[in-house]
Amino acid sequence: MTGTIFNIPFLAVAALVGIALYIIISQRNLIKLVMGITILESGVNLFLITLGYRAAGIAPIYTNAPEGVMVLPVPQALTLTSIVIGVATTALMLSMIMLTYRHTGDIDSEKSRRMKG
Amino acid sequence: MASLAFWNPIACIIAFVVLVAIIYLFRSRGQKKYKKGTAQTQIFLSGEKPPDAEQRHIRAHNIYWGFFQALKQYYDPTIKAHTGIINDYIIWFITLVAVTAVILFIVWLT
Amino acid sequence: MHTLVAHSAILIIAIPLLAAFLTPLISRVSKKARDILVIATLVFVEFLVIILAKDIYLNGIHIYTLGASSPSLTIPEHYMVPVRIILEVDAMSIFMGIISATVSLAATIYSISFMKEETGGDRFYTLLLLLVVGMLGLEFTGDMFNMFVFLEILSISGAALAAFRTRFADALEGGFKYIVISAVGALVILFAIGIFYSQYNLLNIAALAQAMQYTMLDKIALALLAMAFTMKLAGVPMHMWAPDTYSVAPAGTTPMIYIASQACLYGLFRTCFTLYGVTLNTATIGWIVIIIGVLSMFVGVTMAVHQSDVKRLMAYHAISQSGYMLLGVGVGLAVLGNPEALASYGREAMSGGIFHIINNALYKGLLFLTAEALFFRLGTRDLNKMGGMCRNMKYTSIFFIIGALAISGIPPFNGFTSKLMIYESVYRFNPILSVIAMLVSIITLASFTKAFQAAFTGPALPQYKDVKEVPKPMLIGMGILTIIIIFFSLFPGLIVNSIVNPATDALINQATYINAVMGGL
Amino acid sequence: MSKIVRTISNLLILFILTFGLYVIMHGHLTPGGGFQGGAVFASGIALLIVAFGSYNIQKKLKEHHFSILESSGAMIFIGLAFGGIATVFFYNFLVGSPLFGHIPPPGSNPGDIWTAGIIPLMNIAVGLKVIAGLSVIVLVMALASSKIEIEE
Repeated sequence: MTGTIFNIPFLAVAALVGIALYIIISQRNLIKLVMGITILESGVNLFLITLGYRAAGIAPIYTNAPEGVMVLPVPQALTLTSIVIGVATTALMLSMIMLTYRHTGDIDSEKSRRMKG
Repeated sequence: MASLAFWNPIACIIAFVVLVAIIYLFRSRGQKKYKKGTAQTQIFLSGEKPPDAEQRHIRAHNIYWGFFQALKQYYDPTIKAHTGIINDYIIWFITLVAVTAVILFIVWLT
Repeated sequence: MHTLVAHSAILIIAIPLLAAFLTPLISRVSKKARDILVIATLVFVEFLVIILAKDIYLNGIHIYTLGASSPSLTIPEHYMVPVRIILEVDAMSIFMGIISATVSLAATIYSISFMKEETGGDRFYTLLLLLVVGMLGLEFTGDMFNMFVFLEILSISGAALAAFRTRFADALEGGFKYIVISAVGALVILFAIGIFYSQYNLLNIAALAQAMQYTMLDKIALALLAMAFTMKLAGVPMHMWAPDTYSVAPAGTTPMIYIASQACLYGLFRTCFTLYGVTLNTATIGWIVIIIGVLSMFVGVTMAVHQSDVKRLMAYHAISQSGYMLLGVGVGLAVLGNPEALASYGREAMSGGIFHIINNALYKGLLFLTAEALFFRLGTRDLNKMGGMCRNMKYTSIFFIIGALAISGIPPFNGFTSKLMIYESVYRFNPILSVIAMLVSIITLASFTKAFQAAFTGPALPQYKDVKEVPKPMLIGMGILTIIIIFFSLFPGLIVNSIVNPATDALINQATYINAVMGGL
Repeated sequence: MSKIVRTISNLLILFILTFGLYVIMHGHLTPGGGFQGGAVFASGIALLIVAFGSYNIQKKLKEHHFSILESSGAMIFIGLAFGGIATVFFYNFLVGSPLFGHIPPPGSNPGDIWTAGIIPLMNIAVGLKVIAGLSVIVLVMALASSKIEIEE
């Protein structure tokens, strides 16, 4: 894990997470909020995938595999699970926003709010 | 456990039952002129006609009015902080994560 | 019977999961068969939890390795570390499991008559059973990533249940808030898991705890994990989603979503005590937990007095009561590195906090159910519009009184016992905290007096003349919880010695947890 | 949509669905598996919805069909996991049997479809569930955005 080239993905992770958090805390539009959460999820997934990388590694599949180091398979399994969960979460959030829009006619997190205090 | 050594709910219940028995004893020695369904059970308000049930019931937001008035300086900012906007919830979360990480870092330095 | 015990840890999770996907198919045949199936599943889960609990109190930690050739084969041949998914059930896990299974059973029985008047019943029961799976899985798993997966199952099904009555705009809002904070919290937890994996190449909690170096990255992971779990259990100042979500969740699901938050409390304790244990500076994180606990108690209860929506009032009380648990266990955490103080008052404070979890789950569940009974009959949650209900709903008002007295810590109810343990031991740690806890208890009583006065007493209002008592299944659901509360009130010593103290010891003795998986390497 | 789009999607849909099924079936040998293949398959259904309109698709593909498919996928998965309960839950009880029971040599190999025990079967179960789940999400969202009330 030496060499600066391998740190570039971590910078991308930091950028993605930073952008996502900024979107989540600043955007009042609920669709944009969901986009922020999806970007956050991508950042975390990229983080997990990058952890498993080994220098010059190949995909961890034995079928017709060439010789060489393989990258770690466990982070890829974790990422896949996380993606699957992310699909379910995003679908649920978007359908809730659709119904909220039907009720309130607005997808602004302040204007569509009914409860406070 | 030390705290449970002197705490016995059975004793408490026995004391309660004894207390109820004593109260009942006092109550049974009272006058027995009370009759149901007569004017004795009607509401008496200096001869005025009592207001409707709707008006008589003390509503929830009137209870403890003075308490909230006295603690106005506490309540106003607290209720204002409960904005109900989802973005603000996440701001609180991120702030607390940052504060906790900084505290742990400072403790580690010293 | 022996085989059943050996496999009970996974069966507790797998059987509700199977039933969750069986219900949509069964409900095509008969709605009644579906209801019976759901109840039978939860009764069976309760039975399995009890026999597993018995086994754990006799024989120690229960290990179950998925996919191995034997359940106890945690570390495969030619490996140094556990690679498979392991369920590790110790006294603390099973303690939470008992709570989850019992309250879910009562809440589901309660939900049956509610669902007769709603559409989409098969989806409701699927989500409800998935919520049970999420809670029990989160409590039983011995693997960090699995914990994340079960947390997500719990969050998604909980949010969908909270937003189940889609005809109300506020229900959608409550569900949406819950899923957003859950999604962000779960991703943060996943990030922390990634940090662990980058350093130790491990995911198993026991193996991680053994390898823990407490580096700078581990500190960041601790902050992420602790705060994400605190947000999920609604600790102040990250509590604001809780009243929104709890107040809109339909019928019996409010107690279940609340118990799901308590499962996240378990996640916090597991992280602090088992994963990090004495390697970290426990005084610091202990004080952070104590401060959040005290804030939760105070802000929760003062906001509760101010509410006029009966379920929001109770939701704020739920936050306030979580503060007691955080306070009690936080004191134990703060003195974990100091064996003398731990033996003198820390252990008792933790026992008080843990005992409070089960007491609170029972009476808070009961109170949520009575609030939902009011909503079921009156069609409003607004206390300003209620009045004189004890004339129409006799049993419900009795249940409400019992719950309100228990939560306010009035002797001889069970809430008093656990609060007494907390007051007394925390007083020796720091008197001011104990005084605040007592003050909060008084304000709790005050706010329940307000709720009772507004909803149940007063003259009979003309618009509610025809209101009847709630149907029988609802009364049975509330009755189960009431009977357990009375039992706990009468025999607190028995409960503390048989299930609470083992749970406390399981949290304190990190080495036992590690050795059960790592084989004392 | 225009006639061009409809004609092209009529041609493409066969390949997309076949590729989806291929990815599901070979999940234990090549990149892919139940979720990925199911997602490819569901994207084919999404293409149909885009090309022919959700109203026309909804006449043929009813929501409760998907619901049954989804539940049975999940049931098969858990049933397979229960199949190994004689040893341990999730135990791979098919290893050594003629059905998917071959044991591949360690290291690089040309790939044998009859390996991996219950894993290919679980891929198929997950594939069924994902096909049904994602398709129904896309369909319901398309219907909702075209303002057609679905029957509950």
